[in-house]
Amino acid sequence: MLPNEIYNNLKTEFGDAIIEYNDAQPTDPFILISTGMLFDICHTLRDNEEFLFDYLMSLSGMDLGENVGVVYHLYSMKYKHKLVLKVVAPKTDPKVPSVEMIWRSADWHEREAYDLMGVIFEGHHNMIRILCPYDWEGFPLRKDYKVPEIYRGMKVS
Amino acid sequence: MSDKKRLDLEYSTHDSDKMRINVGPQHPSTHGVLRLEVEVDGEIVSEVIPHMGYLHRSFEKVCESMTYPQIIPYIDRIDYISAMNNEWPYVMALEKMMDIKVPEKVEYIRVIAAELNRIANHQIAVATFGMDAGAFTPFLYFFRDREYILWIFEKLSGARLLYNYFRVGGVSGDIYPTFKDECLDVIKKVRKTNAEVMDLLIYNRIFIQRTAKIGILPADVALSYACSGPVFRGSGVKYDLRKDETYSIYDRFDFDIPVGKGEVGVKGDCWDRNIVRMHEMEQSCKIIEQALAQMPMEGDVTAAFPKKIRPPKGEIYMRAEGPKGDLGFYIVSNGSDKPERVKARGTSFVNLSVIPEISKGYMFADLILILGSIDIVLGEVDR
Amino acid sequence: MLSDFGIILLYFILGAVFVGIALVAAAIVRPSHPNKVKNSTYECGEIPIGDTWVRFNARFYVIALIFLLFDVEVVFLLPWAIVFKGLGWFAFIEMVVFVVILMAGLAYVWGKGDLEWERPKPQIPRLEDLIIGKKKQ
Amino acid sequence: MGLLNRLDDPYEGGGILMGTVEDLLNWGRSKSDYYLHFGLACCAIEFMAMNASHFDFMRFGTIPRTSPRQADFIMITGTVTFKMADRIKILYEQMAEPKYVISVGSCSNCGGPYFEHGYHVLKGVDRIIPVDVYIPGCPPRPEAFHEGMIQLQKKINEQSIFNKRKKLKAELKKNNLISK
Repeated sequence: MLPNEIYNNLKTEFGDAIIEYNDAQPTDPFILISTGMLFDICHTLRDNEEFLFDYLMSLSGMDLGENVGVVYHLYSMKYKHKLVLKVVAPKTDPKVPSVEMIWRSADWHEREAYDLMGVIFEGHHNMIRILCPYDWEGFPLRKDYKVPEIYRGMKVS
Repeated sequence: MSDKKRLDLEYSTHDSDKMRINVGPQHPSTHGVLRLEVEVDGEIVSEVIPHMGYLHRSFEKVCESMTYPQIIPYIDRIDYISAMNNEWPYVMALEKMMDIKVPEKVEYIRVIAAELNRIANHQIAVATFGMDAGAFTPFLYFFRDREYILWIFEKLSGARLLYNYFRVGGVSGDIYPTFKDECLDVIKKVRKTNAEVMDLLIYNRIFIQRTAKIGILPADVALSYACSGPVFRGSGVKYDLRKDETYSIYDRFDFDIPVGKGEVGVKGDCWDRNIVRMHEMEQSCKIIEQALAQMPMEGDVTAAFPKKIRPPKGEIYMRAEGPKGDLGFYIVSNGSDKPERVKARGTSFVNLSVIPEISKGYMFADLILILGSIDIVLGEVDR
Repeated sequence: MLSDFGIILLYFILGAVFVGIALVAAAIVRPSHPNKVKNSTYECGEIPIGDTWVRFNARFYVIALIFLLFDVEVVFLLPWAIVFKGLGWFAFIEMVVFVVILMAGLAYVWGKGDLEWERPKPQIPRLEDLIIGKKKQ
Repeated sequence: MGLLNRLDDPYEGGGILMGTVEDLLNWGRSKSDYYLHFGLACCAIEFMAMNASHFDFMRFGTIPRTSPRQADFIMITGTVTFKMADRIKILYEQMAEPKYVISVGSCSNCGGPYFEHGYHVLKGVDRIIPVDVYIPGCPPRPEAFHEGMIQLQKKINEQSIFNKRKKLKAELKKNNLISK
């Protein structure tokens, strides 16, 4: 099932929660959705008979200048088709609903996105850092991140 | 909050007859620097909390200030046991973005190199798994055979472990004249050792009693945790990117996908994951033989090198079947020669997230075996 | 001349002297730079948190008691075994009675189930309790 | 009996060895020191390949020990990150004297490929623990491990027990009266 057909189905079902569909050529076609209905959209994507996206390949945080994005790469075992979802949240309050109860693989990916990019996933049962030490300040992968001078007495750079 | 504060908070709440053991960063059987915080009731594991990040080498931050070809050595260091298989999805992604058609001979060299690297990786996986169960001889047998493969790679690319051999549009060096019969010779040796280890370790009564029926991972839980590779196929699911999403020239070879069938224990236990790796080695040998037979000998491997590597503005997600599972790269390019973002989806990072679920209720010694059967590499977990 | 017990005392003293020399010489010669971190318990590289005084499971205590019981029995058997040839039938029957009484004790403990060691009870993960269920169409 | 009358014949010495107590001690310590069994990153795989039968690191009399209490030297094989740095410091402190450190690979020598942009990588393990031997390479070949081990043995052989002798030896070496 091609991404634009999925887009039309979702558009009919969720209306304006689906913001836009972009398939400029070299990029994989992706669907931009708003953060409000993210949980329900993902729930239908997983359980609806035409989609059956039961395999969340990867979830990555993005730094888009003044706001923060999260990209979901979905894959369906049965129909062998793929989908890319994007969600954008302002950097002032980077809150995105967590989908760890839909695909368990999102659990650690969301913690990593929080750890490196600073995206806070509401509803996540254990929202702490996963890669950096627990008392590391700042979110390293942001473009405006300044590397600290000293960390626990050791010179960093 | 700091490590200590977090633990004190938890420590005060848990009932006190359970002991909290720390299988810490420095431990012979954590396959690297992984810390498992294990809550043990007597000798039965009741809860496992993995702590990672001890080898977080800021790969994604490094990639943002390196040009595209400079990133390839860093990609070798993600999963440093199977470097050839790491480079392949990255290079394929860039070739797809800049739609470069790679000559036939390069495709065959890439398949052979990747399959040889898959054998080397499975040799280490089964060797360390045997060592976790206490068998030291297979470790020595497998490492002796791995040396033969490393010598081939050394002649091919100049390095033993981290090759930097794949390039965008080809490979860095052509094959040396005696490449073909050296590969065939290695395959003969690998098959002989595999047969030996089959009855020395795999069908050994003690090993079966130690590894069967522990660490049972049902197929639907593995699917929800997005596991892949031998961990997923051990639970009986026939999912392999070389067949489901055939990239490069894998459709020209006939090989089958070994799947865990619960031969000695339950389907999806540690023994199944291990036997899948052993059979996969045999399949890789078959692929290499067919690839060597069909390989065109003439053709310049550096024919399709682009003048300058500047992929158009856009993003792409490409994945390939590595020995541990599907390793994917999400590359966002802004038209310049440096990527805006490269995210590596590490298979070990995803496969490891299953540990807290599948190690509840087993003896403490079995936990070490369950960790060994998942076959993780910490460079890929922490990136 | 020294009585038999004198020889045993001599052995005892010689043993103590040899062990003493070895330990004291080592203590004098070896380098020793104790510091706080070196004296802390080795915890795979982590900082040990919490005290080690943990309430152990009761079954270890029961096993220790049973072991002590049969260890003492063996201590009684040893001297008897050396001289029982000279003592004739009476000593033999007495010792058999002694062993039978202890066997009864073992049977009681076995019956009561104190020797049962814990079996692993694997909890295989089920998907239902990990993620939310199917969406109603 | 004239045990010593063949003293001038170099090969007929009658099996008598002369030497100072230090030589005996250093010979014992350098030929059989145990290392702490723990690997960080890619160098750990070369470390395993070197431990296996082909390169056989045990020819130097080394045995992998899992606890720092029984280890004589520690091999830092791989990238030292900040989260791992405190742990390595604790492990080094918990080792018994006399202890040595071999830093393997350019990651632990100076930060290696992660020197410029690795925010989480410690730029060289010698910032937290004193290092005796550096082995260059990324990852170094197993033969380089052997070379590093030989350097460590050479260093142990020159050690002396009492400070007076240390000063004397250093002085002789300064105006190179004895070999380096």
